[in-house]
Amino acid sequence: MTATVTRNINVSQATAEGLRLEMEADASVLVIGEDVAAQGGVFGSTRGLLKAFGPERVLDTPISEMAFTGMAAGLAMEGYRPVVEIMFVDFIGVCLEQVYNAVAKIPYMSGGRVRMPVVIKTAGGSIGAAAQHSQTLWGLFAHLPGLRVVAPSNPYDSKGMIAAAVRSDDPVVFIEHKGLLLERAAGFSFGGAVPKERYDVPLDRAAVVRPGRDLTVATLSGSVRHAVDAAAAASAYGVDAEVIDLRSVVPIDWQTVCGSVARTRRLLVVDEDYLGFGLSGELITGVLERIGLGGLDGIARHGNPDVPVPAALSLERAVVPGAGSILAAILRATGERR
Amino acid sequence: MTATVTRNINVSQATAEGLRLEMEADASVLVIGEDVAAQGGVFGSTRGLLKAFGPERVLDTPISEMAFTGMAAGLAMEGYRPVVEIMFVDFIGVCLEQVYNAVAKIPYMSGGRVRMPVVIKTAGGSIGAAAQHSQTLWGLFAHLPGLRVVAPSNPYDSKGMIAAAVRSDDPVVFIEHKGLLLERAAGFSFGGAVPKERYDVPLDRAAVVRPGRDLTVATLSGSVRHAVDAAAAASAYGVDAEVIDLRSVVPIDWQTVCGSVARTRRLLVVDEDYLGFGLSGELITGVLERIGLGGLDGIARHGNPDVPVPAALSLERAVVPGAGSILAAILRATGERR
Amino acid sequence: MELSTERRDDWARRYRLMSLMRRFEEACLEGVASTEIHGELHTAIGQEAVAAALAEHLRDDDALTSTHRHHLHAIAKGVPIIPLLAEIFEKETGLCGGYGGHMHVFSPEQRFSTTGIVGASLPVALGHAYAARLQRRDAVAVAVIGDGSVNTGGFAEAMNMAGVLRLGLVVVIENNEWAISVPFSASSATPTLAERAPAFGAVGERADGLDVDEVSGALERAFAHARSGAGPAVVEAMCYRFRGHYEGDLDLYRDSAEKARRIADKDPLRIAERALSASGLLTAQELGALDAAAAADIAAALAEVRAASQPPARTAHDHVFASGLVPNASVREETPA
Amino acid sequence: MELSTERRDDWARRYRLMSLMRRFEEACLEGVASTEIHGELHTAIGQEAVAAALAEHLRDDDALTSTHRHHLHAIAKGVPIIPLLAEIFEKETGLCGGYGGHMHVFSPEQRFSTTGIVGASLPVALGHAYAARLQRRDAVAVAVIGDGSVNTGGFAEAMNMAGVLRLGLVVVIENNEWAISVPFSASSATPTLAERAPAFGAVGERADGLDVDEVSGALERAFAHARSGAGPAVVEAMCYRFRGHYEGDLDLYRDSAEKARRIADKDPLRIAERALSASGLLTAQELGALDAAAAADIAAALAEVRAASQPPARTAHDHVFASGLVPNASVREETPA
Ligand SMILES: Cc1ncc(C[n+]2csc(CCOP(=O)(O)OP(=O)(O)O)c2C)c(N)n1
Ligand SMILES: Cc1ncc(C[n+]2csc(CCOP(=O)(O)OP(=O)(O)O)c2C)c(N)n1
Ligand SMILES: [Mg+2]
Ligand SMILES: [Mg+2]
Repeated sequence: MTATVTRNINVSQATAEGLRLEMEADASVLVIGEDVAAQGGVFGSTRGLLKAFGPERVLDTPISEMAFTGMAAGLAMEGYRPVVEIMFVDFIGVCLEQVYNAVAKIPYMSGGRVRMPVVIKTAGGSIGAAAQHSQTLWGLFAHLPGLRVVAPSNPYDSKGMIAAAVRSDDPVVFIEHKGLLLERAAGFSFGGAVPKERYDVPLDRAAVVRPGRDLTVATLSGSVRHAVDAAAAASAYGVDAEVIDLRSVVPIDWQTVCGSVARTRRLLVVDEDYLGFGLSGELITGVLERIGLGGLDGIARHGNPDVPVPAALSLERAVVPGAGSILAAILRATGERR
Repeated sequence: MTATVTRNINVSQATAEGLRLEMEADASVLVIGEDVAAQGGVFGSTRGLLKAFGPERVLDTPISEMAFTGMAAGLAMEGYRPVVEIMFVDFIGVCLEQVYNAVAKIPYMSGGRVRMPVVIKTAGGSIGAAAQHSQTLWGLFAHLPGLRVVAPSNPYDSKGMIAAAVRSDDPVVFIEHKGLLLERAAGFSFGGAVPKERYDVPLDRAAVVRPGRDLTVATLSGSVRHAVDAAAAASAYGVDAEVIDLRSVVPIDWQTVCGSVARTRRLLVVDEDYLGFGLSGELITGVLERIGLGGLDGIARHGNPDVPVPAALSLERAVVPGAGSILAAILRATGERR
Repeated sequence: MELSTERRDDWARRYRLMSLMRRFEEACLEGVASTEIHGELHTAIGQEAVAAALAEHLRDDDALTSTHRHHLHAIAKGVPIIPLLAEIFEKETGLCGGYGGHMHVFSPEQRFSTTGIVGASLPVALGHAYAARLQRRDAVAVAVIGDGSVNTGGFAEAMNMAGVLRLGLVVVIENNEWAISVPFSASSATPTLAERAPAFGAVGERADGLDVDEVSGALERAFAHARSGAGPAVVEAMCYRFRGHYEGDLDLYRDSAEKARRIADKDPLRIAERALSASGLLTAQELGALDAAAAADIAAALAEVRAASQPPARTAHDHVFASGLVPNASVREETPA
Repeated sequence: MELSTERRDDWARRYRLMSLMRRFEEACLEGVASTEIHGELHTAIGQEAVAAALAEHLRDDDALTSTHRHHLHAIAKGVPIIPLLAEIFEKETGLCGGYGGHMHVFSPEQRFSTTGIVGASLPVALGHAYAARLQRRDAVAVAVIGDGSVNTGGFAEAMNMAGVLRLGLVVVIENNEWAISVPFSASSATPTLAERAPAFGAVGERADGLDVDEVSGALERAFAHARSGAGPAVVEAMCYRFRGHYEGDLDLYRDSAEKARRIADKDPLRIAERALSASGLLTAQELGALDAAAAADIAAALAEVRAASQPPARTAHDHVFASGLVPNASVREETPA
């Protein structure tokens, strides 16, 4: 990361800045969705774009996700690079069709003749908004071939990864975390310094956010800062945890993950998404496939235990990972060492 | 399984018979979908129901999956047990909303006050119908909490599992395999005898279809017969493979799987669905969580390598598991023993 | 608004209900201010006349499906107020035990449900309407939706199915001119929404949704049509969203002078109040008494709700499956305590 | 059909195109019979007049999105016949190298694409229409769909967006009276589909889709409307599906006597042929020569297609990502050879 002074911006502003710079550099970039123009996005991550680029390149739509997601496929065929905003990732069920049967598969179905440089930008994460407005669902997208799936954890990456997503010739599902979007850069112990200039963060490289020797905690998005806090707390118990920010779910940066696990010999996956049939199983299996059953002393996972996110905060806290529960998971996973 | 003479029916007839018996027994059971009435289903698995129960209980719909899937949620609230047919599982992207945000979550969101005894009946499997008509997608449903997900592999189970799905108070995604539906009972080396009477097959119990000592092959749906063939062929190489028909993806019958793996010490998951972020990672991880890293000598998985199903058969054969490729996977997985 | 004097008691009930609805929403605002309610609360302040009119036509055996902005519809349908408010406050004593929260309210007794997904409630209404058909009941299913919801695919699919099957579906569109920040004019291909009804074999009319009597009249015709077996009916009730889309919405996209003017001039409660005083049907004092009674009811409800607890953390895993299935029971220790 | 004699050459071209379309579909049937084509092939035999009329109005810079029953639309849009047929036969030389197959055909040069998902093509057309808007081109996007597709949410959403944005979208509904086994009357709330157009700010008209001249006239008006910037236009072309929904469909749900009668009496090719002979515009001999030329073209194409190979198995992993990304490259040995 460039050594820049920390600016007083929040994550959504970093994302908006990344989008603005890409739109300035490339006239084929468009932003389409509900409330992206006049409102600048309900979380502010498209703020200022309407003023800068006008209502044709920043298009407020009716509540018609199926129509405007398909529209993005058509625009891609015409050489555009549309960024489509699905306000909450939980709404994907009304338009998954266009995402997984069109955008994701057309490059393949066309035998490589058609590109789909489409960004599906959406927000996930549990912040007390109950079962239909709290999911992350990266595991769902990751299961479907043809989509890159990424989720940044900090301001620097948010700006750089949205830029890389826009420039990618592959479709990218870009999942912001609602719990991060309004957080100020200064509050981040990692990735808080956001250069004013245009830059990108490669979409396929994980980051070791905190080095450690005893255990590899692999996570992403809103859970990274909780994992860092938990790792700090774990040191009081004599456990030195390494925290990896995966950044990308598809593809997984196996080199970084396996490199770490080969050293620590223990892997804990922390995943705010549903645990079953998702990232945690894939990560554990993928590591084992690469370094062998004998390469590890322990595997563990911690995340939403396949429960719809409840409304009451007392219940939500019981199913969504936080620093405290991650600490507990770290201590469990390193149990025999304590 | 009851010892009955093998009748000359195919899998879709077995399913239709299961539905018919449940509809006879319970007037609250309805069948709703495209071409389910006059046509009896494009694969025939609702044939005869219109004649038996009339056009109100067997309802041909417009091509409006979002509407009629939501209709099932409303009917469930009124005390009905609707069976909704989504013709091909690949079409789920137009109505996943109602499946995962309504049917799957309403029991939880209502704090247990509302039941959703809905069956989402659909067909999957690669039989040369290309990227939008070939998926199985059980991994997608399984990732989303609140849904039972099952997929039968033979005539006996098809009849008994559709019956159990209809009787279940939980929503069930019932995925038929297009490659099986028109196969005659006589062609099955397991589950070919279908009693005329009403019975059900529990939705949460896997079956050991072929016992073996050297390796556990866990699979389901259309791949079971291929795995049985592959296991037979493997014996010529001195490999004695056990084949487990999972039947259910949610829940997994961990007892049966772990019991087998504890003996064989090797697990191969064969999955016609996309390999990534799905059943195979979950099964391998779940077994390790239960029997420990030391309980196994080898893990492996074989299935669609995260490629949209191509149209040309020459290509399809390269990405969809068949008896030959499963045999190869078995031999790879037991390599050191040969 | 012209008032007929025979209906003095009806008007008193009506006014009291509107007043209660306003107080209910204000109680929610109090919960937001005190952070007892979190998340994105949607109130329907300014839209009381539609819900109060609805209450006059809904039967117990009718069903009602609603949206994110549903509190008043729940009240109109007879959902008891204390559990309703308790659910919005996410209390153990809530209608759904605090699992659903303010956007997801289910009351099978009243055939009432909501969803947080725009356009997703109409298909569910179709199920209720079809159940009435199967049972040869003349009950209707009412779906209350916003102007923005009309542009979802779910709306069109459900309307067409109701049309072709001639189901008893009443669609009440609360056209408050906005879908979050997107004005009605920027999202609809037609100048009115009522005029889309014929495309689905439905009848449709637009009514002034600030005038409780006018909207009640339109609803009367719609309910009669739907109950008669003639198919779906649409009422587009014109109104205005007094507050931001949700509590916390800065609402910078609307002209604030116009907003202030409309709130001052076009408050459905004040409109009713003025008409009632002017006609002499109810005196200022009587109206004040009705207001006070409504306020007292809500104050009592709020106090009771506030005294209740949040559901205990250990119950977070309950109810995922009605059967009690817990798919990964044996590795549950992995989950946070 | 009344024919104007000035248009002799146009008519010859038109008839030849219809004849070629019929032969093309018959070549596909041959492929099914010989099992060279597998899966569920959908032909548009009986619907040639619509596609042939379309060809007269489509410009190179217009876009066309189609459905599972798209072969004739591809031909109308100028997609070259041999790669098109080769894709249907899933050959390496196919338009998409055999990856897409008969339901998924993409030809960026002609701005042509299809989908196997009913209702999913219209949203894509919207993107083409919006591109024309952004570039200030008067090109239109044409979406050809079936009568059954009109009941999907995607149809309504895309229509409304085209209406509110006044995009140049032409929707051609081939109303062949059936959606697999479900008759039009059982799926539509309205007696015609054209009458739904105003609900989306569109113009709409119904035309006899067996009469190439009539449907061409309706399309002319629709294209002119859409090109003028006035918004979307709908043409509902009435026709009849001669064959089962797909090859292999037993088609037991239709009355076979009626089907036979309609095929005998209402074949668009025969209707055109009769009108042309009767008017003396083209002699039976001339018509025969046009048929023969079309047949020869298709025979040559079929021979070439048959000679080509299926794509090699080792390429099955290509093209998943345009960037060349292979997410699990290092464990690829797990996949079948
Ligand atoms: C499918 C879907 N898309 C988007 C949203 C986000 N959203 C919630 S309410 C709303 C606006 C709804 O407008 P309208 O239907 O007019 O209802 P109002 O809020 O005005 O009552 C939007 C876009 C959602 N919940 N679901
Ligand atoms: C979303 C979706 N639902 C169902 C299907 C299955 N299906 C394929 S074609 C078809 C009928 C389409 O009817 P219509 O639109 O009239 O076109 P036609 O086949 O008559 O040309 C159906 C139901 C599908 N492909 N996609
Ligand atoms: Mg509104
Ligand atoms: Mg049709």
